[in-house]
Amino acid sequence: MPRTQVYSAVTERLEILDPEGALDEALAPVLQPEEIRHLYTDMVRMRAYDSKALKLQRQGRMGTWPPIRGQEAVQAGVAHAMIDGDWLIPAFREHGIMLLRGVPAHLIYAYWAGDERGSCYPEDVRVFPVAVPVGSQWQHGTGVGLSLKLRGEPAAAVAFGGDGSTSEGDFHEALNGAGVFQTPTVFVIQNNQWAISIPLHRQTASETLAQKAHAYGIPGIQVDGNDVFAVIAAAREALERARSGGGPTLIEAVTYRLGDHTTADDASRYREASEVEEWEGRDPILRLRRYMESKGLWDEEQQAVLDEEVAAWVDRQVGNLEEMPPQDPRDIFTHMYAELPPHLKQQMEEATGEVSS
Amino acid sequence: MPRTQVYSAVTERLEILDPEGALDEALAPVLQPEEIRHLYTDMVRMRAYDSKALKLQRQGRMGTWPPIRGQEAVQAGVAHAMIDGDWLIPAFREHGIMLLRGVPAHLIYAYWAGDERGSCYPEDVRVFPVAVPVGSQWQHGTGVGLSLKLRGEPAAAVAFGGDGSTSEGDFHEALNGAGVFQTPTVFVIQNNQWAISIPLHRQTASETLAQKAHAYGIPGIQVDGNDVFAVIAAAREALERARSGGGPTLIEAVTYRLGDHTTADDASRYREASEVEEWEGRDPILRLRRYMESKGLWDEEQQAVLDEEVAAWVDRQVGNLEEMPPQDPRDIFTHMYAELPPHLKQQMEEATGEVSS
Amino acid sequence: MSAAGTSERLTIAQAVRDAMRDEMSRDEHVLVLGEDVGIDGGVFRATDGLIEAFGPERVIDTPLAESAIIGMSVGMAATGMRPVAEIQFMGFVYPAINQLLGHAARMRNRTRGRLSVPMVVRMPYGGGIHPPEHHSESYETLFLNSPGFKVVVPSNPYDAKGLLSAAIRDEDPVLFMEPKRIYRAFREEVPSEPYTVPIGEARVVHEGDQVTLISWGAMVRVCHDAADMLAREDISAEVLDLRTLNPLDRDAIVVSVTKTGRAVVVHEAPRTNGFGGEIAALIGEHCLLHLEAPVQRVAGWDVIFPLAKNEHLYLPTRDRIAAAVKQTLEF
Amino acid sequence: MSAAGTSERLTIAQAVRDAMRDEMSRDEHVLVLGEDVGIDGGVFRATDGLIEAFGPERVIDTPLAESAIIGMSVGMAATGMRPVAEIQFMGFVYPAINQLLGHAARMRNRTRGRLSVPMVVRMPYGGGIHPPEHHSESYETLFLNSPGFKVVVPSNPYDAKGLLSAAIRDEDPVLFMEPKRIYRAFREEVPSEPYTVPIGEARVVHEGDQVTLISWGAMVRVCHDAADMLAREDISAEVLDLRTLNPLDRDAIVVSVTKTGRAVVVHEAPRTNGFGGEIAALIGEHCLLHLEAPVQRVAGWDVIFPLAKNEHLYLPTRDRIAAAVKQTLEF
Ligand SMILES: Cc1ncc(C[n+]2csc(CCOP(=O)(O)OP(=O)(O)O)c2C)c(N)n1
Ligand SMILES: Cc1ncc(C[n+]2csc(CCOP(=O)(O)OP(=O)(O)O)c2C)c(N)n1
Ligand SMILES: [Mg+2]
Ligand SMILES: [Mg+2]
Repeated sequence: MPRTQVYSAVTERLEILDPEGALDEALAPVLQPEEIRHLYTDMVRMRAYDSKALKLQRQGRMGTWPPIRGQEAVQAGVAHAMIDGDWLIPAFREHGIMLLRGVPAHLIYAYWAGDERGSCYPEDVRVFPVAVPVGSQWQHGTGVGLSLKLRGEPAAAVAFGGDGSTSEGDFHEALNGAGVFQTPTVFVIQNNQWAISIPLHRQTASETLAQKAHAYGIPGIQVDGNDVFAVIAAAREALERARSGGGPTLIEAVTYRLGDHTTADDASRYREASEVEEWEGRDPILRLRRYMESKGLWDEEQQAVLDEEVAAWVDRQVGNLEEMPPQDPRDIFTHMYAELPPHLKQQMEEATGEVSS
Repeated sequence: MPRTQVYSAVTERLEILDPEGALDEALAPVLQPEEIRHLYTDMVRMRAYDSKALKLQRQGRMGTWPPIRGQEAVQAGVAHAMIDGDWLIPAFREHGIMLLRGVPAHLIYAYWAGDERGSCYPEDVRVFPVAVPVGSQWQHGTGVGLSLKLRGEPAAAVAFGGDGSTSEGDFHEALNGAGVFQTPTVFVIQNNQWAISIPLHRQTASETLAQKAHAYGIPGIQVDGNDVFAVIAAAREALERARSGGGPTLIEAVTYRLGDHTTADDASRYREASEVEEWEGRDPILRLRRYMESKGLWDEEQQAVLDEEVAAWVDRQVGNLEEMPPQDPRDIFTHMYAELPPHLKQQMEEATGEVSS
Repeated sequence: MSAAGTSERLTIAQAVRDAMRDEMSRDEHVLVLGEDVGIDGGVFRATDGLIEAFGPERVIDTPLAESAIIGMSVGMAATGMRPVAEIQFMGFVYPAINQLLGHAARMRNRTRGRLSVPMVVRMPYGGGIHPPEHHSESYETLFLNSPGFKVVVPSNPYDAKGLLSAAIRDEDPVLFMEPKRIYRAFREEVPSEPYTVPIGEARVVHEGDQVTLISWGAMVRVCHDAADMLAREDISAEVLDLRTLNPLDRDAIVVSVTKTGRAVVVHEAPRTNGFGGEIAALIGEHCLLHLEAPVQRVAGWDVIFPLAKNEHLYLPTRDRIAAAVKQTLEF
Repeated sequence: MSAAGTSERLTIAQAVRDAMRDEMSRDEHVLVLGEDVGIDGGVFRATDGLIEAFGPERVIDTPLAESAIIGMSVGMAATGMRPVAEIQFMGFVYPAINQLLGHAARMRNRTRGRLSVPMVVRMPYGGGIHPPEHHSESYETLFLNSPGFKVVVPSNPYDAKGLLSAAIRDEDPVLFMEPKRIYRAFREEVPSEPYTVPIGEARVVHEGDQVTLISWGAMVRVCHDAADMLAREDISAEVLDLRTLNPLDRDAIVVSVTKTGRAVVVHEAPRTNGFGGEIAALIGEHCLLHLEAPVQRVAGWDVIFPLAKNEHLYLPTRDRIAAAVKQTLEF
């Protein structure tokens, strides 16, 4: 046959909980009321934690901070589907899921306040440090996946990145490698519509980001990223496939960055207030609360208790941050190599000699 | 709807002339007998030119040479669809199409013999020099396309690369950029099944290379790369679309590298003789000749005349190569910048002083 | 270089923007591209207003891909355009190195002059603004041991405008490093009309005769402060602003050090194999018999640029420079 | 480092292969990955036989993507594996620079020791084999002004095996540069059993007292030839093989130059801002009063490495080195 079809591509989108809080029972993941309340609590906690960082920044007690407001459902949902052995490889806007994977909250604050100790997580926490070079972390996701596979660990690597990061060559190489080596890696794109001032349609001409999976012969799916149930369903499916030898998956979670890119950015320079309002209406936290209330799983009173508990928790984290002892100036030298080489020892003495004088 | 299709598309393969020389009249591009004989002549010339280089290499008169044997139809077909204003951006296995786009034959020999003057093409030849870093040239294809578009020239950029080059991040960034800026660029993959010792299925898990176009929202098509008519049909369609503002296209031309990777390689280390034989049976030149003979467009006699003419032409090219005057040792300094900076002038005197002594 | 006619008090960031505006008006082939250079005006506002003035075809917001920004620029520059590409921070130049050093720097020589790449690559560099990781680096040496790029680093608004205009008119690729730390630190009178400052010429910004402080970019002011402080102790330091690192104004260095007999090189990049080593080597080659003391290097330590809280431990300071000067005097 | 027991006459390429074989047998976490390292045995046969011995799970042919080779290795090394990655030619390391210097070199410091990257990156470097463009470069300075990588360069089979084993056992990322020009140039007795040569120690390979020739890798033999030639003219040159460029054995350099009072540094990379500049600067800092003449640098010119026909114009030769030595003697 002269003109034949050699490939046919279909990409699906999953939605379970609509903005009004109505649930598609058929597709809903199995979750106990306790779990649902827990998910909701996690998301409320993330938001309070994020808002506090912005306050600290305005007070000069925090460095540049990339807010996660609006992206809580993606992070809570994926975390919910992860197990102990899984590794998380974040980009830089994953504070929420990092918290849920065991990174002490005050360390994340410390990191963004400009203290490297903030990336020294406890031994048992399987989380990579923040990766600032956009897209570079995708490759680590493939490598960690291959590492788990070679060692026969029934666990997966979960790598995160933004819509903009899909334009970097590293995204391509990472997913292509994951396809070739069939690594247990789940690639989660937080498509929050913007890369600083660049909207998605200036980032790529493809209709969806999920369809990029077709280039690598791996499954890809788009989910409503403000719908925590859809995120959990997609993440569970992908993670179970990964852990059982089924290879990698690309998940595009469609969400929105409600805040500025970072505290150094002014989003009003490049986007319409109306667009932001529209997305405020799709708030992932509000949506879950509506659902819980409709099911009698939540009420004003519980909310009040939670708000208080969370506020206190956040204050404790700030307390922990401020109780961190000052860094030893030698730290910038002593962690460069397993053993301090002679020339660094000499430079360290020069440097710290000055400091103490 | 909860689980919806957000993307669906297909990838097609085009075949017009089958290995036995039978033509699909319905799809065949309009070509006069003279044009067909011309295409055939070009392909025969390429092969003779390539074989001669291998001989020269064995005689120590040529450096490392990447043979094109088996890939003549892709190069003759795409060249046939190009017009004067179009730019060609080759990788390193495009001697055939470079010849057809006007690069003097002895210069290509000179380049691979280790003489930079071999990349100094005549002013009116719109061909980029060989790009050795695999995949890097794809980006130039997008840039040249954008340059043509911004200046309003009704021309296209045609970038070539191999199957292996599709694994490099630059391939991804180039096609993504071409999609975003809708550049008049045609990306031609010479899928010759191998990247040195790596077979295509170890290079990517995608069933075809053409389907990678889905990641960029641009058209992609697979053609039988040993079928010069299919190549012409696909290239014409893509080039006309490009020149008329329709944006970029990805063409996967499925062919085979009948020779070693280069004269420094021994393909028998990593692939079966049987596979090579199988592909010898799909020889693009033989195929076209069968068709021409069946249509009475070609016979033994014409072949004899052509073989003689081509052999003489190739010898003239070797003659031209050997008549090139020796390089001026200063050349390695004088072309670094538009003007020779003081420190280089000093180094040049040091270096050439030595040489002349 | 005339400073006649009207002038305005501009910051370095504004001077950079004006140079692009002037050159885009002068030559329709000049275009600006990079991440967020359009409606956002660049994260440091260095392209502020350009898209309004010249439109999205000449002020191009690109996808988030540094190799593409440079690779596309190579394709454009080799076919008649004059791209001025921005890499948002020098710390993000790595993904583009293959296109920068593997192609842009080589095209003219590779084709024996048939194709050339008249392109400028602007990048904010250096420390002092307390940002996250990868936002404070000085990677000039990437371009100094590997030939093909001219490397220019202004230290003040006047030079910023004149050198950038010269870079955009240059027929070869130019790396234009912008000292982000002093983008807005001060204003200077800058001529309103277009002018150029020649590439390849250093400048003595402070006369002295006991020691030569050799530096560039943001460190020039720190050297200036050190010289002022030393002056109060009757130590006379000359401050040489290299302005261009390639081609290097060797004569200016040799003349000054031959006069003073002592030199201290100051830069932000780590000490080992930094450009300070090259300068010290050159001084050794050309001034050995005039040297009263070993050339001192005050540079970053051989460590990763620290996050905000430890930045002060890393960057050369007035006091470190002064101490080095005294070492050369006490040698 | 014992050379007891049996030994074989091996080339550098074979010694490299044996080191990988030994370390893979010793530690199941060691794996080899790169382009064509499997069934093809590497384009220089440096991984010949490994896939047959250890299988495709530990000898991994990767897709054609250098950033992926290193990026995946970072992910693997940080989670318990010990990847030995091959970059087919050093000229193709550019696409991997972001992963090498942006991540591998930084992970330990970034996480204050929580994660580390015990990985070796092997790459054939240097000229002399008349290949196409990008196949002859020496890019060591990419890793010398930017900290985090140890940089090792053997000049003979014994060191090649011992240094590579040491590199694979090292807890930090190591760049292992292999002098492709002498991969098969000669054979040497190499102990059959595993051994290590310590990283960070230079070695005097030829004693002398009038001038010190400082070099590494393929240039060591050229220095040796120069020393032999000079000896016939009664000029006594000491040849120092650095073997490791970071951490640098400064003491060995200072001791030798303090003795001889003269130094010539020899490397293949371009002269400007090459590692020779750093060495000259160090000598100036530590031996100024012992220096009888300026340190000479015999290096590549500040040009793109020429194609085959002009390679001889670029590479340092015995005669260029001898001429430089005489300049230091006649100063
Ligand atoms: C390689 C690289 N280039 C540029 C930057 C500067 N930068 C930081 S975040 C960002 C946008 C990222 O967009 P996206 O991937 O969508 O993530 P988001 O910020 O939306 O979470 C840019 C350009 C960087 N950090 N790394
Ligand atoms: C960036 C880079 N990495 C590695 C190489 C070495 N190399 C040259 S050609 C080649 C294989 C290319 O395969 P493909 O793209 O399929 O082209 P083909 O040789 O089949 O025409 C490799 C690995 C290179 N030239 N550039
Ligand atoms: Mg985004
Ligand atoms: Mg191929």
